[in-house]
Amino acid sequence: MPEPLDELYRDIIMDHYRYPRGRKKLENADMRNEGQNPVCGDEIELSLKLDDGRVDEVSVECMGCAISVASGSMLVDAIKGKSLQEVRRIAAAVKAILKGEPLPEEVEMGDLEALAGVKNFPVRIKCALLSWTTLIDGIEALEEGVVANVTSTE
Amino acid sequence: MPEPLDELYRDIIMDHYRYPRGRKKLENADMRNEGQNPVCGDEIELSLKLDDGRVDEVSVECMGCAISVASGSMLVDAIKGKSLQEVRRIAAAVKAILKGEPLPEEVEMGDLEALAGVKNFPVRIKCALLSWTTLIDGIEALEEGVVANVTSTE
Amino acid sequence: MKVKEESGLSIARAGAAAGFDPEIIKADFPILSREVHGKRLVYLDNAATTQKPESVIQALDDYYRNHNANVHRGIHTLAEEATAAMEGARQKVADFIGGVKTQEVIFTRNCTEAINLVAYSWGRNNLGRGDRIVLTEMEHHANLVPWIALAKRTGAELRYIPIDNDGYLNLSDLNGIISPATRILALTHMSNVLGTINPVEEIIELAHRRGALTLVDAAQSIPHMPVNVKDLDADFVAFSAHKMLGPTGIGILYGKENILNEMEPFIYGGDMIREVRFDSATWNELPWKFEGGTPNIGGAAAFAPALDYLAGLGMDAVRRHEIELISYALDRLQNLGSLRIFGPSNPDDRGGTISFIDNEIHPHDLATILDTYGVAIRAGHHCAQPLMKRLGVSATVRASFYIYNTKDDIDRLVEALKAARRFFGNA
Amino acid sequence: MKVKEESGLSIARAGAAAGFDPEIIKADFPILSREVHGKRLVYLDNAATTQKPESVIQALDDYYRNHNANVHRGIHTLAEEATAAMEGARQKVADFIGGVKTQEVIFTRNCTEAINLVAYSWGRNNLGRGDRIVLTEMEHHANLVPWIALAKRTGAELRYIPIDNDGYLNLSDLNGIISPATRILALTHMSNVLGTINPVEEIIELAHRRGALTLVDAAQSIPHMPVNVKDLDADFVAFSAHKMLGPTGIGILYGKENILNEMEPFIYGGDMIREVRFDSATWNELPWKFEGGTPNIGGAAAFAPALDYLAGLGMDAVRRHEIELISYALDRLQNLGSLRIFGPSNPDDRGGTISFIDNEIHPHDLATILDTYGVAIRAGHHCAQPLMKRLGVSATVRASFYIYNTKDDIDRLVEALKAARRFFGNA
Ligand SMILES: Cc1ncc(COP(=O)(O)O)c(C=O)c1O
Ligand SMILES: Cc1ncc(COP(=O)(O)O)c(C=O)c1O
Repeated sequence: MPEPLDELYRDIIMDHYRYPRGRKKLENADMRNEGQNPVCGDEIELSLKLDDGRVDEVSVECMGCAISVASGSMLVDAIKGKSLQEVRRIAAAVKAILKGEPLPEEVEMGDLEALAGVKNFPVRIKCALLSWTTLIDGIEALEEGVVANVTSTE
Repeated sequence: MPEPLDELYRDIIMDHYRYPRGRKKLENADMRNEGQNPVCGDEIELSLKLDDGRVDEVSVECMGCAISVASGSMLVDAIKGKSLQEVRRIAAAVKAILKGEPLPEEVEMGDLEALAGVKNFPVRIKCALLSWTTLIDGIEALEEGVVANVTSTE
Repeated sequence: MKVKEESGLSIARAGAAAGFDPEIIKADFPILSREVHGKRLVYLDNAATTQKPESVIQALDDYYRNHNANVHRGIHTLAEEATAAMEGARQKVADFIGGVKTQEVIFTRNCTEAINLVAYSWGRNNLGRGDRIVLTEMEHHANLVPWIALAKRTGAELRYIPIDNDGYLNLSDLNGIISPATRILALTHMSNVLGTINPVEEIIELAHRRGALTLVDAAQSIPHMPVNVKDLDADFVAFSAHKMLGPTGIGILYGKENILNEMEPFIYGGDMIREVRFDSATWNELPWKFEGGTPNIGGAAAFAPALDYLAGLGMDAVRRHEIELISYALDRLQNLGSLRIFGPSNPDDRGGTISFIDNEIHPHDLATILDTYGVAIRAGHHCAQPLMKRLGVSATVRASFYIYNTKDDIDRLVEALKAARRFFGNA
Repeated sequence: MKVKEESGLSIARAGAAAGFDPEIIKADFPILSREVHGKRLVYLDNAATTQKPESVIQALDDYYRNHNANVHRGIHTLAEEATAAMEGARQKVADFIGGVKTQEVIFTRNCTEAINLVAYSWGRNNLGRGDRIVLTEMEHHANLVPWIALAKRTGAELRYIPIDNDGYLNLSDLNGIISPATRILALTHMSNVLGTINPVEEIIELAHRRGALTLVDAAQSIPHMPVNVKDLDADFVAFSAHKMLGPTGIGILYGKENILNEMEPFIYGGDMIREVRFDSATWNELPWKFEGGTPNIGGAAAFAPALDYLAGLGMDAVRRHEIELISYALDRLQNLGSLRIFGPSNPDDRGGTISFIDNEIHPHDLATILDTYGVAIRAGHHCAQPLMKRLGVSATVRASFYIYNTKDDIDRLVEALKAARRFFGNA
């Protein structure tokens, strides 16, 4: 198997792809956002329940490739229990990883580090970003008082 | 002076350009047609009086370059006294000259032979043709019962 | 302008004489000797755009190096040469599609713009509430979205000829769908997803009997098989140069002269006018009436040798070659056992474009993996989202062939698909 | 895709360092060493289209030889490279015109199509009876006919800012012309006939105070002088690549993001959509919302080195060079005594484009005669028929300069004009 592929489809990614976390729909979500990538047809539905300003429950239903599904699944693990500010920091760190930029020290990435291999596949970066963009847009809409939203990324 | 230019602007052409024939407007023309070349802005107004199926009087007012003015002026001389069928034959012969094709034997061209130099200047062929196209279109319209018309050539 | 007809063609012509030999043709396409990820490029994305032979690349070069000028309005030598190059290309197009008049050949940016031209110039002035536009379920967005927008604008109604599960048009209710209210029928000659070749002549005939105009999206047919526009009897035919060896940025709208004459212009500006006053304008003659502004002159000049190249091979031979490739590809892909393949299974009914999905690997992942093996295919909705929904998928993988593809290329595709399976199975 | 920035530029850069040297620049343009009728070509038809430097010709070649693929939708390596070439070119355009956002840079076929885009997408949805469109008497048909057609369609009224006898805009009644009913002001930055550079900032400011949108036809300004689109504060700016060293078939519409966002799309089809259903569609983000269908990818890729070339010279230096040439040309042409020269006599107020007529020789005859001397100029109405009427002529001769022109070229023009006089005087 060619080497960059091994880097892209690391075991952690494949595991999240095969067994995505947090697929259960949330009733009465505090935030719900749909994302789609019009270029490739990937679609995602993402909801959050908040508790005292922190992420209590997360649901991600993603119809897409291994990268977008795995990224969405890792998102579920990564943001649970975090404040919205921490969530934004993690999202920024994910972007940094995907662009191959240095990580801000304080953020602890866990499985998300596995996304590093994507940076060698520029056209796949949007796959990895879809869930995160959908998340951040949803949070921003929430802060403006909107609960359900639609995000499109190019 | 470069040689092809001498061929284009032969003395006969320059003479017709400087002293164009038949500029006098005709009252009660049997056929009137306006022609214009939208690409270059040349304009012509052409009228005929017929007598017993033959061209009795011709008027050509041409606003344009030396070639279009000269061609229009030579037209006046060339078609006077001719039947409409002969007029068509002359027009066809002019086209042949401009394309460098062999002339039909029977047509007697007179000054019109001087247009032969135009064939080496393809973009100027429409200048030489403007009056002739306007003439033929006008005759065709006349045969369909129209007296005044507008022709545009590209 | 002397287009170097001979230079790029000689090899292929020799090939054609000795029978159609894609290996020899390949040598005329510089990009095909390129490597991708250390492997010889296998280019199977021809439905998106084709590669260009040496003669086309050289014609572009020659145009800008020796003849470049603006057209039509110029008297100087370069302007004359540029005009000759462009009008010469128009003549070649007219000949290539069956000997139509040059007035009927309009240069646009691409197939998409050609269809928009009709939707705007004819559609917006001729459609209203109660009128019907008929399309099919297998249209590319280019022949879908302009009509959706037009329907919204005018109040006209959209109706679709459905497809059956084998990827053919279902013509059983054609009489009902192409009702007397139908003002235009617009359909693809060959599906860019399913590969299906539609019986357009027959459908056009019915539409004409109903008094409707007809437009054929020939983006996928004219590059791949003999098409005589007069035989089709379509009122409009649209296609793109870049899908038939030509450069990007140039497309064609063929339209019947009398219909084009009745239509409003589309793009207003220089070259398309007869006379302009401060408060009114009158239009130039066909085809220039529809070509406002400086055209893609270099693109037209370089499209001419593309047409020469295809004519040199013969479109019958091109079609035969593609049937051979599809037959082989269908066989080999079916044998993999892991794919769902869309479209007709009879090679005679389809072009050299095959869409499929792997039951376990998403099309994008497949595309990435294949790319690392040097195999270029396309994954996605192929600008046919409604068709994707109809097929019950969000995306497919699409391999599409052209004159320079070989059975060996298909073997490389199959090997890469197998490797992907191994990889996704064990990773 | 690695655009070969250095190759074509090195010579010119060296020249720029040593001061702006058109002789050195000339060497970068292969066509300029061509002969016409046995004489070295003197190309003075730059307002129609400019010639292309080696780097642009090579970028086209490189694109088709090494990277060609369709953009945006592709995952394979070539598609990625083609997309990078195209989006890289967009970034260069955004930088070149003053650092705007790439979302605000839309690729069209040419300047004409860019203006039509606004007239259709904004105009047809926002104008009605009682609304006013303001233009000037010196507009090119590209910025005239779309508005005439729009006015006819919507019932809006057209008004013109007049010109005075020196070829300047007469702004004395500007307040009356740009009435509160004015919805859009569209005017040229530099006249392609008179050479006049208009005070667009000031006029735009007034129009904005009246609540009107503004469009600047920058086809003749952006190629020839520093233009910062943000400083102009125009809502739309349109221009063509082929008039600034780039290939044919590619133009630019700059538009303010918020205004573009509010507008309907223009060309409907692939790539410009977000989601398509059988009965509805939603639009992609800027700039792609306005770029339906396969774009002129090769053209965009080759436009990038054109911008590099100009940026390498510096637009201030380009402008200074042209002022020098006009000053010289005005002098020499005036001295001939036989010409009527149009436009401002102060070189600071005009670009490097001079129109004139000979009192005795028709412009076409002059063009033909000059061509036999190897001098390429344009004769005709220059797509500005209403202006021609205003000037009381049916056609003019136009000489227009660019970076590679020299005083020697102007001497050649003057000698040829003299010879024409001799010829028409004695023939
Ligand atoms: C069937 C069909 N129609 C139209 C198009 C649009 O072609 P273009 O993008 O060149 O306008 C395509 C290609 O993408 C196509 O496959
Ligand atoms: C002032 C002006 N506007 C618009 C245009 C139209 O440019 P294009 O033909 O490239 O669309 C031109 C060039 O002919 C021009 O000089």
